[in-house]
Amino acid sequence: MAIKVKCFASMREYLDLSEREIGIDGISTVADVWRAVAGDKPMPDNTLCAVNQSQANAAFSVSSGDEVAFFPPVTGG
Amino acid sequence: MAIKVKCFASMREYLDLSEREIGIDGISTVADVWRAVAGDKPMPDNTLCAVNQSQANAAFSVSSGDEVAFFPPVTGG
Amino acid sequence: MASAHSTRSVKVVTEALDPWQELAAYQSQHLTAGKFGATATFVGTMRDFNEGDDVTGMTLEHYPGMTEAQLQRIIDEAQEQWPLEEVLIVHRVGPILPGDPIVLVACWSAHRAAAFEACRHLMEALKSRAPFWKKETLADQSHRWVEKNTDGYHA
Amino acid sequence: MASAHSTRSVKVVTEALDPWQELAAYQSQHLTAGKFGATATFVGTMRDFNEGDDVTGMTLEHYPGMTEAQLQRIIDEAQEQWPLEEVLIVHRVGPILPGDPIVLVACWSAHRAAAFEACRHLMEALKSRAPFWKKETLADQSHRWVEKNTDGYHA
Repeated sequence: MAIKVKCFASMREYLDLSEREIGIDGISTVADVWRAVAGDKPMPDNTLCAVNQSQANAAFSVSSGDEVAFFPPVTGG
Repeated sequence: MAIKVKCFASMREYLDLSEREIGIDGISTVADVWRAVAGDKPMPDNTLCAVNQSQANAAFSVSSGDEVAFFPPVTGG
Repeated sequence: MASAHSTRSVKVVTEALDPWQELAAYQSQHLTAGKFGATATFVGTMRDFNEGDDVTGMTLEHYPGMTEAQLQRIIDEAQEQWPLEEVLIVHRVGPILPGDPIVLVACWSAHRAAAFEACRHLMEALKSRAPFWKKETLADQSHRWVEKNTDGYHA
Repeated sequence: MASAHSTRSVKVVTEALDPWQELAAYQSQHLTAGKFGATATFVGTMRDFNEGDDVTGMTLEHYPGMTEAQLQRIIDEAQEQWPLEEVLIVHRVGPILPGDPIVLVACWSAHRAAAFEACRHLMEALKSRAPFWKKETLADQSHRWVEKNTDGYHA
């Protein structure tokens, strides 16, 4: 099993990453997921995170099978 | 010349008067117009008055050619 | 639609009022695409209940001439208070039935705060200052004048 | 209209959004004549200017699945806070042009205070919490992400 990672809008361009699966080894929080896909790139201050399509913070626990998303502040409407 | 008097809604029923012209003799205010058309009937507390289609009070001066209206609180919308 | 009286922004009508059709028509005639970002609208529709009683019909009376002038005054005041591209008020008069739209208020603005606030303000101003009166027909065929509009800011 | 995802009250659409047609259709399908007295609606439309610059086009992105779930959550919260008969939210995604409607929010209630307040609240909640993002195309063909929505209560 794995974790599905999605990035949207300017975050997709920042990480050059739309969607990717990563292994669960060494991953226990949203922050760990960030490091796995972003490497050395710092997380912008205003970054929003979601786990399984609900908002979450960087310390939120993740498990195998979860969908984790990173995106900038929303600007719809 | 004369004054045109109009009544609307429950006021029309109260005075049994839709529209009528009255002479200007002895008439100088909205209150005088009321007495001319209502006789002894008291003016209900919440009565609204208009002179030439703008809101006015009982002490407002009227002249020959004016249109004076009496009506209850508005309930549109 | 038969119109008892019309200006650009104020219509008092004696026949069925279709608010969505009015909005589509007004917008295509009077608004420039790209210049407005926000449209706030309100439609008041006749209910089949009021003050705890079943209502089967209603007659709306107005003061021809003063009603339209008063609505225009209310619009002019709102135009001074908020940056609005356009305002539309359409009000039905005469006999109506439950489910019939009674009033439409619409505000177009560049930004949403102005559109929302002006639309609500216009509706409250109309309900407290525009000469319209409602007479209800109840289930037992008796009639009663609606006596007073409630304050929609503190309902 | 092609619909990327639909529930009764939430639609995210990829083709042109006609708000007045949506309202007419939703009302005839889901509302009972006589049971509602107040309909408050808001339509957000693409302007050809923003932050002092001319804007010639825009692409709206969303998070399929989460966007719809989040909109439904926002509606559920409003339904708990106000007595609403029905709520409808339709939001456009994909490439759009100035003058194109982007979003429609509508609330039907017995009385106007609930309809007005819920409609405005829903619009603010949508703009601050629903995952949509706008990328603007400027007159010189450059692109920029819109960075932040303003607070519509204090604009």
